[in-house]
Amino acid sequence: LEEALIFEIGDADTYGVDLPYTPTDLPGRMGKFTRKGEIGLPGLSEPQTVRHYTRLSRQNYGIDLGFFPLGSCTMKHNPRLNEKVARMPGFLDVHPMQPIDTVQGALGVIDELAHWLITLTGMQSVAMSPKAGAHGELCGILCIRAALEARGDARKVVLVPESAHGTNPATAAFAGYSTEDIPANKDGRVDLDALKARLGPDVAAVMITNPNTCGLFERDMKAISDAVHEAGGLVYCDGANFNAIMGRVRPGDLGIDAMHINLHKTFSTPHGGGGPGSGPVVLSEALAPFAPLPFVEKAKDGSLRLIEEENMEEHHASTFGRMTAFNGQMGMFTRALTYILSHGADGLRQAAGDAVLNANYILRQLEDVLHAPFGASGPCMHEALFGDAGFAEGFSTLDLAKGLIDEGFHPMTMYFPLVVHGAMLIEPTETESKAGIDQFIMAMRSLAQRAKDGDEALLTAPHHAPRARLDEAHAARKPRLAWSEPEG
Amino acid sequence: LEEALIFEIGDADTYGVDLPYTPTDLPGRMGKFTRKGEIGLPGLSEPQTVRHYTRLSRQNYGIDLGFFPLGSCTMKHNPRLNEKVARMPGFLDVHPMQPIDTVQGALGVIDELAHWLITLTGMQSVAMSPKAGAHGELCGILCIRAALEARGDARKVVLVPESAHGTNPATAAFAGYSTEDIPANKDGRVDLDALKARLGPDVAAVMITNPNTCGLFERDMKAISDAVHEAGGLVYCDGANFNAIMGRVRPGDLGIDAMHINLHKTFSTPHGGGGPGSGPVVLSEALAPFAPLPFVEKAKDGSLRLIEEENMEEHHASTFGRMTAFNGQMGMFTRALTYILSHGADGLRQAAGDAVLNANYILRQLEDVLHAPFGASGPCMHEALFGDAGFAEGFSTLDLAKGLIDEGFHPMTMYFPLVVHGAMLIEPTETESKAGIDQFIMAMRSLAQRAKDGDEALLTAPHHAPRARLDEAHAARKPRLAWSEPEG
Amino acid sequence: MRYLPLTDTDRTAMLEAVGAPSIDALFADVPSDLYLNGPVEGLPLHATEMAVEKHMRRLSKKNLAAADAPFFIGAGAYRHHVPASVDHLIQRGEFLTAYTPYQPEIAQGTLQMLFEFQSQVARLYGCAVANASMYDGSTACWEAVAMASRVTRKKRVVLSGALHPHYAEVVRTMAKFTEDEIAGSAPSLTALPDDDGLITRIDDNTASVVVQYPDILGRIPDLQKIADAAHAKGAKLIVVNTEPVALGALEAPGNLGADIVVGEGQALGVGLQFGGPYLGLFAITDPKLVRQMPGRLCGETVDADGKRGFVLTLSTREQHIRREKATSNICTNSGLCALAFSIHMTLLGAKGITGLAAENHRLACIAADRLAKVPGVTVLNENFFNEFTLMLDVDARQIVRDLADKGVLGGVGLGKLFPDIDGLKGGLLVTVTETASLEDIETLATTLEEVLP
Amino acid sequence: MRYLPLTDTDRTAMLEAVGAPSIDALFADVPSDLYLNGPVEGLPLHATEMAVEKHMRRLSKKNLAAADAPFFIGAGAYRHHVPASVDHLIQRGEFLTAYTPYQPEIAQGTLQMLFEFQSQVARLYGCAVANASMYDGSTACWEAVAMASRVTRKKRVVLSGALHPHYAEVVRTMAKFTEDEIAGSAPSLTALPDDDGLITRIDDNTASVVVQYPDILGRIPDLQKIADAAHAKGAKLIVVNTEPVALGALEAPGNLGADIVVGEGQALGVGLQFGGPYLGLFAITDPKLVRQMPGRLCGETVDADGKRGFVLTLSTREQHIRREKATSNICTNSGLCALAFSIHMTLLGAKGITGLAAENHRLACIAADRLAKVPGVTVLNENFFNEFTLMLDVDARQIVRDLADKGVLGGVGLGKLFPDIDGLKGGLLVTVTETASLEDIETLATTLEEVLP
Repeated sequence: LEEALIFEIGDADTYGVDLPYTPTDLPGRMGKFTRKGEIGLPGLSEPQTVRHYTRLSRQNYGIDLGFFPLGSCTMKHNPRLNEKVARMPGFLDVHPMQPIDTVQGALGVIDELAHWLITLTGMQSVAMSPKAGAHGELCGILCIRAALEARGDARKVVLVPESAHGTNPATAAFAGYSTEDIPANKDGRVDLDALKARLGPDVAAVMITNPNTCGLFERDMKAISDAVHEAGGLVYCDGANFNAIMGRVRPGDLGIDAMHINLHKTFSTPHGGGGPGSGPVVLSEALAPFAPLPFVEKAKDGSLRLIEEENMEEHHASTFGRMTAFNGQMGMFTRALTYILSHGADGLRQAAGDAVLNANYILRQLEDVLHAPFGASGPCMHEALFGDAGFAEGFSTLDLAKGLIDEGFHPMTMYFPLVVHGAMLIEPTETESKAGIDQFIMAMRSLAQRAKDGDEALLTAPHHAPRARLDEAHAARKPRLAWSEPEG
Repeated sequence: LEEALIFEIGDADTYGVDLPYTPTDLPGRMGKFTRKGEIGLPGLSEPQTVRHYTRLSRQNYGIDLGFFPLGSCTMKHNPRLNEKVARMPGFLDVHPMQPIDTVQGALGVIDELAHWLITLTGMQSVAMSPKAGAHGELCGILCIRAALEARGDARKVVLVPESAHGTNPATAAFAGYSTEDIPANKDGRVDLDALKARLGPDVAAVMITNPNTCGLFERDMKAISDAVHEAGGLVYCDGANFNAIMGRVRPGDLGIDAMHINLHKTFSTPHGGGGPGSGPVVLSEALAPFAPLPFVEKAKDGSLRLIEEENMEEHHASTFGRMTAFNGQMGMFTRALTYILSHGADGLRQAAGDAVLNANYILRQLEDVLHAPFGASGPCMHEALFGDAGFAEGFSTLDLAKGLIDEGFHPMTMYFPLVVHGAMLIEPTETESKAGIDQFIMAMRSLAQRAKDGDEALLTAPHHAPRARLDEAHAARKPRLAWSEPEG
Repeated sequence: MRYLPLTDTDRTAMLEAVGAPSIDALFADVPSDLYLNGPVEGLPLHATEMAVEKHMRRLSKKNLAAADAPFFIGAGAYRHHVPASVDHLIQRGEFLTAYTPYQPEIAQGTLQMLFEFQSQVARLYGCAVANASMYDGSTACWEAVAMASRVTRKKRVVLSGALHPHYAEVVRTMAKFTEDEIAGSAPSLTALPDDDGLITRIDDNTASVVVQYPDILGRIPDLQKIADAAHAKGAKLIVVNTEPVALGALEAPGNLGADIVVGEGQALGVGLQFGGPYLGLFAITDPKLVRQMPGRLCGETVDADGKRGFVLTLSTREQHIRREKATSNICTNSGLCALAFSIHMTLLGAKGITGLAAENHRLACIAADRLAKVPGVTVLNENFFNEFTLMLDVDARQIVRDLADKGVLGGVGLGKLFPDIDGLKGGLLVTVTETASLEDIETLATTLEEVLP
Repeated sequence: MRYLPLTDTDRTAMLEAVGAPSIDALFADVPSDLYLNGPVEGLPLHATEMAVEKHMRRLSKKNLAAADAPFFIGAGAYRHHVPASVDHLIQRGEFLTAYTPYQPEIAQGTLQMLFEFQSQVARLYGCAVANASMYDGSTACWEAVAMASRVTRKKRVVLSGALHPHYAEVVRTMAKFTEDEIAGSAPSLTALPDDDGLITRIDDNTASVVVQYPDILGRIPDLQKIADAAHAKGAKLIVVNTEPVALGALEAPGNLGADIVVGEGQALGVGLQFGGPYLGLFAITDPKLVRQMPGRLCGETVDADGKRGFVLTLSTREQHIRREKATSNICTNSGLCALAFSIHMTLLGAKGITGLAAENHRLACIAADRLAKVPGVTVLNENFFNEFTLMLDVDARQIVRDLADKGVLGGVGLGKLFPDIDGLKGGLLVTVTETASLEDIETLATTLEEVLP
């Protein structure tokens, strides 16, 4: 299972691309700036390249191999039609600056997807360009800041629940806000009274995740929104968990002003080992005018235009600026639209329902062997949350998670949300079959028992993975971040 | 690593294809013949399907994973450009019976590939329709029989060297010939004198493999051809080993009358776990008129025509018939042509040279530890042949081969050719890098030593494969060839 | 060269180890007057990937892809929508670049798939055992004929006149060499197949009767009746199916008395590909005859640790063991096509194949009714699945060309299939699958109206 | 629904186990007046794969694909031939459908690839450390500005006028919120970049100087000179590269005094995709500043058995640990694009990237010479790599549209990039990569001659 590095197997003479031209006399149009030394990049022939990456891939786990119960990450099946569509030459081989008449289909994809996102969420408009969820959050918060500034309102505080994703406070801080925690009640939900008590003229916004990171729907969401609005603030919703409620309730009806949508979670664009993401942000009427450039607009003749600095008109003047060089994650838009059209309004609604049913099934089948802190709070949404209470001395959530690898599953999300000790956040999504979930439940029951019994073998799991536990402290102590020739 | 059968995980209610129409009332245009009972086919949703086959694939070894030194099978790299080209809609989505004006590009591929095959082999024409190597052999032998019959010559014997592929005698027998062995000399080559002595008015043809299955070039090939021709017979060459000599010598110059070409060996179309193959047969002037339908011909106006029963003209009247419903393995033609154009005449020649160099390198690096029966016969061609002489009592070629699996390699061809005891036939092809071959040599040296030393662990190898040795006798004793519900 | 990993440095080092001065020297056994000292003349040199791709794209654009026209061609090769996941999965390197699974320890992926494939084909066909696939339907058909002659030790083969003429031609070609006697006939232009006429041709010397189901004119023969007649004479009934989707709606041949069922599997998973590679299906109802079957067979067994596993089995029938005594000279199956078929079938399941068949039949009925309204057009068939024959007053081949000139791929003229039989010239075989839209059907009808004289 | 494995039978059984009467009942926490009792209105229902594919194909055909026209557009996104093996490999399910590698024991594929990627980028850029990629070049550029301000504890940012205006706009937008002070300018229409003008704008308060290399007009600035000036004032030099292929021919920025090198990696492996997803590259020359870098980093370590392995490291910089104190709010890289870039770079190697750069430059020189002969056209640049500016007497935006009407994608009018600067309207930025043939260049020249007034 070992695979050497390209720097160890490749060399400067080998290559996997034929070129029509061999540089003998790089001519002088580059002035004095031509490269002098060796570039130091190893090459491989095509057969070696295919083998290297094929072998490497086999050291990875992916949804294609099995269950990926990663709470808050919505690891669902990535339909292969999406991949096929994204590779149609009319989508793959189009430049972002082509004349607008030659890209009406691309703008059509953006326009059609925007229509779906707006309609599903019950919002006014959507900013399509953000590159990922956190970028979308930033976009939303910048819209909020721009809107507040436009009315001359210099509020400085953003309220964030304790259970929020780390990106929430990071984003607020970046946008120049200080953040304060909102406490939770015993239920695992925002404490409405505490929130109301904190609201005031200094509060720019609250950032809420709904369904929240404990896997629960914020029952008081509408009341929260109303209270925030009444206090002159705006409501940001982290849309990471939209998969649980799509087609079941519209965030716009809950009073939300901005919410990013992770196309790579809810709408099945592949995670790809860490990206690319795509984070369009739906916006309420209050925020719509402040959305960043570029965006797609329908002209009177029915053709689609891309509004940029070049052709902005008066009604675009409130835009807060530009977040990225080009038009957003087009390749993800084609995939997400394909997914959406495949499911339709009925299929999306059913997917949300199945995802929630799967999570509740897991919650109820495991709560007798694992501590479920909010098990009594009623049905969960798309994820089931457990804690490590009852594990034997010295046994942790990490051990159980690594044990799961040996059972053929990807570990769940660990130690998040922070409000639960040794949290295990399990999100099955609608992708899993009942038989697959039953297998997972069996594995979890066995592991929970081993953690309670103090089975030592668990402490060194995984035993059947390409690697044993990796020494992360060693990596950080004296970071080795690029290959260099071994010494001596 | 276990993966259940689709019959165990699927059911009649699950499916992975949405249909616009649910059959409620299958109408009467099918008369009384509509299906009555359950069809008994299990379905899976798309996510389950992707997982099932992805997991299954991981129990396979392929060239993409490592060295595949399977002598006589020419397991070389399958370029990904070939796969891309084969999927262009103009090739993938074209019906074999479309009007001829709408398939000029498809006929162009056949015509262009035919030109290359004819030119590389120095022959007169090529029959493109055979579906695989053995089918091509059959085509060649049927051409020979048709040619002999056309001259009223009822010869009944085909001579085949002892070292021939099993398909050779099977093919000759099918075509109504009896076969006789040609002896080999100590060199591992055909005994020219013995052959000459056997020639006579009853000999229809000789079938020779060149380079032969001992990995040696038949030095006397031209003399053999001349002798056969003089005796009124024809010469069939098994082209399985053409990879060794392409661009280095033309079979037509060696007096050969018919030779099939395995596009899936020499020209890199993927083996796909056992096919599809593709076996065009190049033909000499003597045999060209007898080639089977259909074939591509250039009309006077430069357009291409497909000659079939419908539009045969007088000069096509000698055809021996039709071997397959349609136009041959078009999908393989596009891949092979892509491969050929990529290499060009220089690249093919270099590929043959590299393949031969690699084989000789292996031969010389192993002949001190493994018995090389023809090591003294001079350079080998594209494959190195060894025997099991010197292994400890009870240790066989099979054991060494299975041990190779544990070293990360596919086993070599075993027990073929039959003329060498415990034969191991190793064909590296041009695909392997020197570093890869050096690793293989190290593994082979270690295994040879273990087989000589009688290392018991070898007898139960492989130990690191998805399965231990499988019980083939058990499978044959009471064959279980289809799934059925477990009893009880 | 991008596919050749050896560098010149490597070559020099290896030549030194081998003790040869040059690569050319390794070819010393080739007579020097025949050895080529440079690239073969008259052929181009190596090319970049971009250049080759451009060249091949230019060729591909000279073809009219079926997706770019209203499309109604069948006659043995069928256009169905293939789910994107099928093509994704068959391109997994471990499937694509694997060899025949002779080393079962590292080939369980291919082997288990083949076992599943065999099981799927057996159920679809209503048979006990299916093999691991053959070249295509036409060669499978010949192999069935040969097997029936082996089993019955008789030599006379009765072919239905409505057997695909290319299949019949393959059988005739092969029979010339095996000296089987082929009793063929021309198809009769009747609304139902002439089953009785076929039955009268069966005699005591008959080894097999070959019937296509549905037949080349789209009609559905009464298999049970033919089977009974054949069996009464000691003959085997061979049923040929070229459209597996039909068996989602029609009774399985194995349930109607067929002894051997063969067919073309291309319709599921494989695509049109201008005729190949396709996928021969081969199954039998009597498991006792398995040792007489041609082609590879995959069977279940256990490994040394007792785990279930699969291997190629009964290979003593095959040529690499039996040499000239083999049941067939076939030594390749159509593995990758079998994989595509099997994945598509798994995605469909019982519900999907039934629904797909229903949708095909529904659209074909709509098309037949609509086309029957075109002046000068009669629908021949009383029964059909997704393919039927129109009778025109003119040579349908010219009509097909005229339709193509107007961008419609309208079917196959029977004159193309049966060039020797003048009476069939007016027949136009029209195929309607789920890929045809109602607009496509309307376009065919109106364009047909335009081009008919 | 083909993507949903639960059958109604499953749902019933699971609801029973959960103790809920229906799926709707699980949503009891949603206020009932807001809960939707059926599919969202005004949206279509689920569709077959075939129908969706047809719909999307129809949309795709409304675009003019670059392959179908002589193509000369660049300006921050470059069309290069991507080897087929790149796309094959990134579609391996284990890469495509993996999550961020937080479980390194089962993510060594992604992690080793990222380590290799980081190493490749560092070498291409002449830097010590590169991160595991960012969203795209423009956001990487802003992150570099923010990092320089963090490191220098200064707030003034000097932007070269010839920085891609979209990049400059992103920086300006972000700086509004961070209160960095942006000192921009308009580009000067000179044959060489106005390096001296830039240098005069650097003062002691300057945190960073941002220079594009080659610049938006295709010219090549003298980095070393600017670096020396910046360093003399305690400022960091940020070099932006939008065309990594250029670095196969040009000296690496890290070797010319750059402190931070950022860029767009799209040109290798990724394709045009109408603007995204792309791939931000980020590297630094001083490894001591690594803890101030944004984005994910992959580092080497060992596992419990002592085997080499890779992990994400130094994540204490990141938001999921540091929350509001993180170096950036970024929590996604562009993993799959990084993989594509890395595979393409591996296929190229030193020889390939050099040769590819040489071929681009050769064709660009030919094009510049040919276009200079078109009446009314002057070539602005004294130096360039594969992109240069033509000066016309009319608004180049209209010329671009006229060219497109004649099927030629001829470049980008500077008026589109710099709408506020009238003096730049006549500029036409033309990009020539290896995908342009000599015929394409000739077509551009003759069509340009036709459409020029």
